[in-house]
Amino acid sequence: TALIGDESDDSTEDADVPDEPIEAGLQTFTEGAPAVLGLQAQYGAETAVRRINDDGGVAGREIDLDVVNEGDEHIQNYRQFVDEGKDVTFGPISSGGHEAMVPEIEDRGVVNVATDGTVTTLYEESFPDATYSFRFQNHDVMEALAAVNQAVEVLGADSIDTYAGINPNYAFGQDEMALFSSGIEKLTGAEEVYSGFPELGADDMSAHVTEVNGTEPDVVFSSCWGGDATLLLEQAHANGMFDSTDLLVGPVLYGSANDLSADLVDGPIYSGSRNFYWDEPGTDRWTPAADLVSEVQSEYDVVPTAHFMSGYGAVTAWATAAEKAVDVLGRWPEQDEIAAILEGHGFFTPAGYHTIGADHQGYSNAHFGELAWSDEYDAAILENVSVFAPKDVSPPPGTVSGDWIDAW
Amino acid sequence: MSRARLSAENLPTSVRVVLVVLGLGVLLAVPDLARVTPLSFATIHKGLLFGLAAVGLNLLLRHTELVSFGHVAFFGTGAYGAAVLATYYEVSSGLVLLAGAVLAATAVALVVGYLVAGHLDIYFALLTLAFNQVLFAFVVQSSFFNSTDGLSVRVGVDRPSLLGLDQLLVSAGLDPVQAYNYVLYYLTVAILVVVVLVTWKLVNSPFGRALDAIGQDRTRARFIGIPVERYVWIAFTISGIYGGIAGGLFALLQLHVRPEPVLFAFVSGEILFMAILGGVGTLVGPIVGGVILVYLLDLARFYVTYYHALTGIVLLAVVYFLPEGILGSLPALGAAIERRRRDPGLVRNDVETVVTSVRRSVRRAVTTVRILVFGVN
Amino acid sequence: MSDPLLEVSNLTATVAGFEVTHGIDLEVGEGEAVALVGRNGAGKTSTFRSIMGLTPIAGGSIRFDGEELTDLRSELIPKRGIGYQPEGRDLFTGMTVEENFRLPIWTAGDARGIDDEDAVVEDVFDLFTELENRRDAEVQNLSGGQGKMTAIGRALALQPDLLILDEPLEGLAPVVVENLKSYIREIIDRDISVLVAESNASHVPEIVDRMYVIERGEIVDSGDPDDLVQDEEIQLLMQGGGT
Amino acid sequence: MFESLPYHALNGVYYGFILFMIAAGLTIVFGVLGVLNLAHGELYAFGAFVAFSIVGYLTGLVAEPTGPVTALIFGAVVLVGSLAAAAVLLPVGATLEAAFVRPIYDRDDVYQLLLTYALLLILTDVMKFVWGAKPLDVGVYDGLNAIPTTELFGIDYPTYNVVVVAVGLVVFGWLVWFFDRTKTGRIVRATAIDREMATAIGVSTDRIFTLVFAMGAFFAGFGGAMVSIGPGSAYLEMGLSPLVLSFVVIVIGGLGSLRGALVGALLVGVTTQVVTPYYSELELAVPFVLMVVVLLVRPEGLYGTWGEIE
Amino acid sequence: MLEARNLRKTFGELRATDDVSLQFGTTDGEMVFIVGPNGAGKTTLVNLLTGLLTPDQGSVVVHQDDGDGSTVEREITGLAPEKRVDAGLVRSFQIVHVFEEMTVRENLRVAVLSERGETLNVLSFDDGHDGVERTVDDLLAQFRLEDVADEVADTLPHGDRKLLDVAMSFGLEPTYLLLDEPTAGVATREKEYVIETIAEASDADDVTTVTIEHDMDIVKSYADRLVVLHEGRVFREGDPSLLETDGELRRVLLGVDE
Ligand SMILES: Nc1ncnc2c1ncn2[C@@H]1O[C@H](COP(=O)(O)OP(=O)(O)OP(=O)(O)O)[C@@H](O)[C@H]1O
Ligand SMILES: Nc1ncnc2c1ncn2[C@@H]1O[C@H](COP(=O)(O)OP(=O)(O)OP(=O)(O)O)[C@@H](O)[C@H]1O
Ligand SMILES: [Mg+2]
Ligand SMILES: [Mg+2]
Repeated sequence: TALIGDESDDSTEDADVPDEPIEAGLQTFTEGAPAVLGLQAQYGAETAVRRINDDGGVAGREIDLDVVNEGDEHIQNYRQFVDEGKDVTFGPISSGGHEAMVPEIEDRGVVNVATDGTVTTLYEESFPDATYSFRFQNHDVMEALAAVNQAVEVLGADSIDTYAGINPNYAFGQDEMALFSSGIEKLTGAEEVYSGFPELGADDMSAHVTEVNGTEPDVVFSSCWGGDATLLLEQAHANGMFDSTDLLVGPVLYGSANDLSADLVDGPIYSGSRNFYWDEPGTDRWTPAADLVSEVQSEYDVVPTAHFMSGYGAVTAWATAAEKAVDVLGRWPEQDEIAAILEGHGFFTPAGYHTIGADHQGYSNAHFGELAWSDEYDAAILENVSVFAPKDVSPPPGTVSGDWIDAW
Repeated sequence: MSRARLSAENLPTSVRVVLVVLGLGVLLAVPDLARVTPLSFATIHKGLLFGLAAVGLNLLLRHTELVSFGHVAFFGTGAYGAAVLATYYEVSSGLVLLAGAVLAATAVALVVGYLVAGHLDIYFALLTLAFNQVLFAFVVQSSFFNSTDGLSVRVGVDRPSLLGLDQLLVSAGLDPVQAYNYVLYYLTVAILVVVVLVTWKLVNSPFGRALDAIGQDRTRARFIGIPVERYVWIAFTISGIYGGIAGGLFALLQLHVRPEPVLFAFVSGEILFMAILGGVGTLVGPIVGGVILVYLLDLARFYVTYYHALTGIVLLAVVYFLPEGILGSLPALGAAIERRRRDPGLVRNDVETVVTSVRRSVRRAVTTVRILVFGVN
Repeated sequence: MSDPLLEVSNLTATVAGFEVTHGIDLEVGEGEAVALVGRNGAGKTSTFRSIMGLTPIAGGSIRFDGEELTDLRSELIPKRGIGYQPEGRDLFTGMTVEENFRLPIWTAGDARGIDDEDAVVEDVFDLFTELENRRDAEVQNLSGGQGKMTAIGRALALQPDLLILDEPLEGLAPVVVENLKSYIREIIDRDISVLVAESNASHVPEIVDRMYVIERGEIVDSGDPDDLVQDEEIQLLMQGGGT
Repeated sequence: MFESLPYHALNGVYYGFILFMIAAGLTIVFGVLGVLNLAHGELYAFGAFVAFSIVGYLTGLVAEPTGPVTALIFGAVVLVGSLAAAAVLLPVGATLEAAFVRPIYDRDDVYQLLLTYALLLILTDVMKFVWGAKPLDVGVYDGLNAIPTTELFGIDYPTYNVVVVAVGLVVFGWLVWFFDRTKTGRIVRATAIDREMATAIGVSTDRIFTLVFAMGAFFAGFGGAMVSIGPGSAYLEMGLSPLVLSFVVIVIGGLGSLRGALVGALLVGVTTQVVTPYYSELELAVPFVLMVVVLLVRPEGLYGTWGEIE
Repeated sequence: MLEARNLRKTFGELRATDDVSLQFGTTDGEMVFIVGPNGAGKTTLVNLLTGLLTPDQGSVVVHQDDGDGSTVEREITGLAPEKRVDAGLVRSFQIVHVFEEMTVRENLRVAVLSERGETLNVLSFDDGHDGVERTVDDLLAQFRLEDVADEVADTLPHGDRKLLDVAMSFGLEPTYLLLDEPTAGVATREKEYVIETIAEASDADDVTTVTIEHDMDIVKSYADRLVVLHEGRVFREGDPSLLETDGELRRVLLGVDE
């Protein structure tokens, strides 16, 4: 309610709810290279908590949020949160970390809403019957397929004959590239001419850029993020990659919006912004977004990115579900009761309407647009933003992504 | 490289017996201690496992005087050994998983050990590091090992069984998660005790002495007829086996194995530091070092913003004030405290010593910078 | 005799917490050659290292050329004019024989007033002709005796006023021993003083004017070497049967 | 498929020189002080962060390059800024040596490892405190590439890379000259070999060690500055992988050999860059495989002189 | 019998060992002394014989009793040092090599344990072998090291370290013992003691000893046979009396012109 800037509804006022604040824990990357994403998630979660508390809390209970660096210790962090008596936990960013955590979450039974942690097969195959573990972020197929659609939209299916990829060399990057490949081949019949995987956090990608230059693909796909995204753009420009290709599509390039510069975004570069782009619908028409942007600007001096919404949305998903549960039960719910409500739960954020599917992952609109520069915000912006509905870019819950794409 | 002589062994037997009993008592009481204090049971458990690996590493470090920067390779191999059995072969017996872990680690240690045994000093250190990283790179790239996402150590969603003991506790009314963790913990303690005893026997045997000889002067060792490479190989393998046991248990504790926490070379460094922190010249020091360093690395972030620095400062303090590591310095520390109890005036001297040494190091630094910047002496 | 060049009084040195010399008194006059003779472990090396500031001094004083050395930073001691050949070889490996000779000139040459570096180096090679064709060999590849010569040569290159030699004859072939003996006699004539340690008394009378006998960290006797070496009690001591 | 090979090789040379600059500092500190400085990577990161502040400030004073002349001025300013950033590391290194490292030279080297690891952790947080937790970018890469070198050489290649190679060559030349030709350099080497005997011929070892550590810090910082004015940015954990790669480089080359460090760096750089585009999955493993192979064939590295005997 | 056949070793331009053929142990318990100027190639020869260096050319051969009275040749040129120890070939070092952090007793113990093939034993304690301890005690007594038996080797004075090095070699019960300047730096009395001990052992156990020595007095009184090396070659071989009679030898070795 307060979270989207609506007027509040006070039906939980006389429910039987304890006084003490809700103890919540968030693990995210608070420092180093991945902090580009992690801090946004932290800002998002903090903003949501601030707004909830200003509005009187969840059924009258304020939220106390502890933030900890996720590092490589995801299970350990979750355990510690549970040992400390947290009522709910959020995070992490890392997909592998999230995958490792799920069974632990199921064992411990304290609800965790992952901010990010996208692994395609996670809820599709590995844990189709999860109870306590959720993910606010969309099904990760979304962003790769949004990139496919965007490429087709920009160049037209007929003019895409070849494509290439430069993706970070770990599970996420490999999955994204595989999804993009099957999608683009399905839609355009294009042929892959090069696919390179620089190390995550690489200090040089020129080898891959050089290869791209040599093969002159029509489209280049890159799921590089954070410092990798910046590095890719810098070296792409320096080595004249945009003379050799017509289009670069990258689902998470915009995650580095605040770390790019005017000359880096120059060129046929399109980026996704997952389920949230702050200026879509435009801040001039949609006040919740306008309020949010100005709040984030004054509080953190950045423009919010999709990962901001990951943090914001994860907290909101849980808080609105808890509030709904109090509504229904007339008392503070148990973990399994909140979990039950979160399944199929729908709620609003300034990004619009979201649902958590029966498969425990989020479904919402995907955004994609052309990278541009804004002196006003001193950050990258997206222009000509396309919005893809969940049903166009994600398989319905219960369907395995590969099968779904094959059926296109 | 000169290693200090075994200071802990200068303790009178009675004191040592008391310490051993005390240590065992604390170990056995950890689950209860963790319940009544804010100490984290899981973290201590993890610390003990890394400590166990560090005991193995210390076998090389203390006796053959070889610094390994790649010890986590065996820890990781052990962990992955268990995970592969669980994921692909649906093995649900904890003991079989552990056996698989040991087997896998032994195989890798045999190969790596054979190739590194002839090398010395930093060459040895970096070769072990290199093998470690090659292994890491291999696992990260391999879809069989599910690359960076890692493998689960469960069959479906079920935890491995621990000889049915966990079930016994569950039927006695304990929560299954807790039951599993308790049984696993006491299994760890039992294994730890056995490993420590075995190590003790090993290092006090003629073979242990031969390893010392190799560590102190390889050339001489060769010329009194010790087949140096072969013995280093054997010691290396034994130390790898310890790592494998620890890794296997870690897999059972964590129930999910990912490459970074169990195979990345920096973790090797951490295992090395655990051994040094606890006391290279002692048998169980590495275990103490393991618990403390793991605790700092995992949990300091929950309490302070500058948690790296906190860990760093603790380590600095050990370097300067406990020159033989935590356990290694206990005898000296004990004697010093005893002296101070008799003569409290000494404490003031201590304070003065610390103050002057700090002042001196500041002065040194300032002078140095002054010389550097202004070129005056 | 005027003031001695080196005056060690009541010197007590500690190594690793143990007192290894107890109240050593010894003097070396200008242009005098003095030996410190004693069994293995008697404390010869420790005394020398104390003089060079390498072994901590627990008590006593060391005066050189009228100046107290005990408070001096150890790197200043060679600059005052003491050249030291340690017991082990302690050469600068990875560098050539010639570089080993030049190094002390670079570090202390100014303080010693050396202006013709090359001449000094050639002087040293003239003494140890065996080294001439190993001039550019890296010192770790030298034979035992060649290494010893290089170590002595390095001490000489400093053009010291006092040359401290710790068992210089060990491992040298007889012909080199003879050369070195005559060289020592020669430099004494040039008013350079020499202090040598020997665990073997046999060569001592030929080299030095005076000798001290050291036993268990204490000076037990001193005097004319010819007399002392004949002295039965001293012989007994040297052979380990004494006190 | 292989038509880009020359470019990859060229990239490898550039990457090799980056590695060399980082490894050079590590190898001289290790060679002389006998301390394997695990905090070396943090000093490198420190250089990158300082470069962000100093170069960022300096380039704020000159106009963005528009023509060849302004580009050259811009380039000169950036280089001077990087040098200044590295120079900040001199007192930092000297202070670390004098305050922390000096008291433990006589200790077992494992304690030196522990100490430098502690310094690594502390330095990380110092940087977090001063510059924040997030990556920073100097943002002069584009401007540097505006310098018209590519026209001179007639190939389409980022100017920055050419600058790095040139600077790397200068650094290498200077180091070789310093250690092989100058008296001070040879005194430093002598001190490295036998600290006690160096004292006994009049060397102030304290001063030499401080100098060398400061030098090591300088080159680490310079490496960091060079990287961050390039496409890289400054972030907290940036020092870790260069640290490990520096180890690899100096071991492949052979300890204590600067030539070895250069050859090792170029070998690692070129191999990595040539292999990566074709076999991405080997990128991480290449340097280590290379090292294993080299050491199994030549246990002392390519130019190593370390013997076990005597 | 231990035999060097046409051994050659070059270091760059330098021929440190140049076509050296020698036999040691032609008689039982023979004491051979190798003398020569510094840098003549003495240590290099011993290194070649014991496997610290491999020759560029030539071979090292031991003649072993095969039980029924006849001898068999066994070439050991490429054999690892520790295997040569098994074959009875033991050495000491010109620059002392002992186990620095062990006590004198422990040093000797390791040597004796190794000699008895016990070093792979993990079931007993290292000091749990009576026979070994007795041998160690004997060695301590023999080399007059009892007083420092429990001192750590690296705190020993130089001379005692030298003695320890030699004592360890004896602990290995060698057939051929190669000693590189065992008496250098040892004080007068101990010097004689060391050489006396070597002589006794060589007599009693028929150990063939090959000793590098610069002290001609010792050589004269103990040598059964003399080998003079000069510039890498065998310059003279024969009776120690050569030292008195051979003018050219005296010039090269002692620097006396007659
Ligand atoms: N690191 C050490 N720790 C303890 N004691 C030591 C140490 N170094 C030397 N000592 C002792 O100091 C005493 C004197 O030794 P020093 O080396 O001065 O004798 P020395 O007369 O030079 O003998 P040598 O003729 O064998 O060279 C010896 O008893 C020795 O045991
Ligand atoms: N590893 C090496 N590299 C190069 N030259 C070497 C090497 N080892 C020895 N030499 C040279 O070979 C020659 C013979 O050396 P060796 O050590 O055998 O002499 P030595 O007869 O034992 O002399 P000394 O009596 O001085 O010990 C010397 O000139 C020496 O410099
Ligand atoms: Mg001595
Ligand atoms: Mg020799």
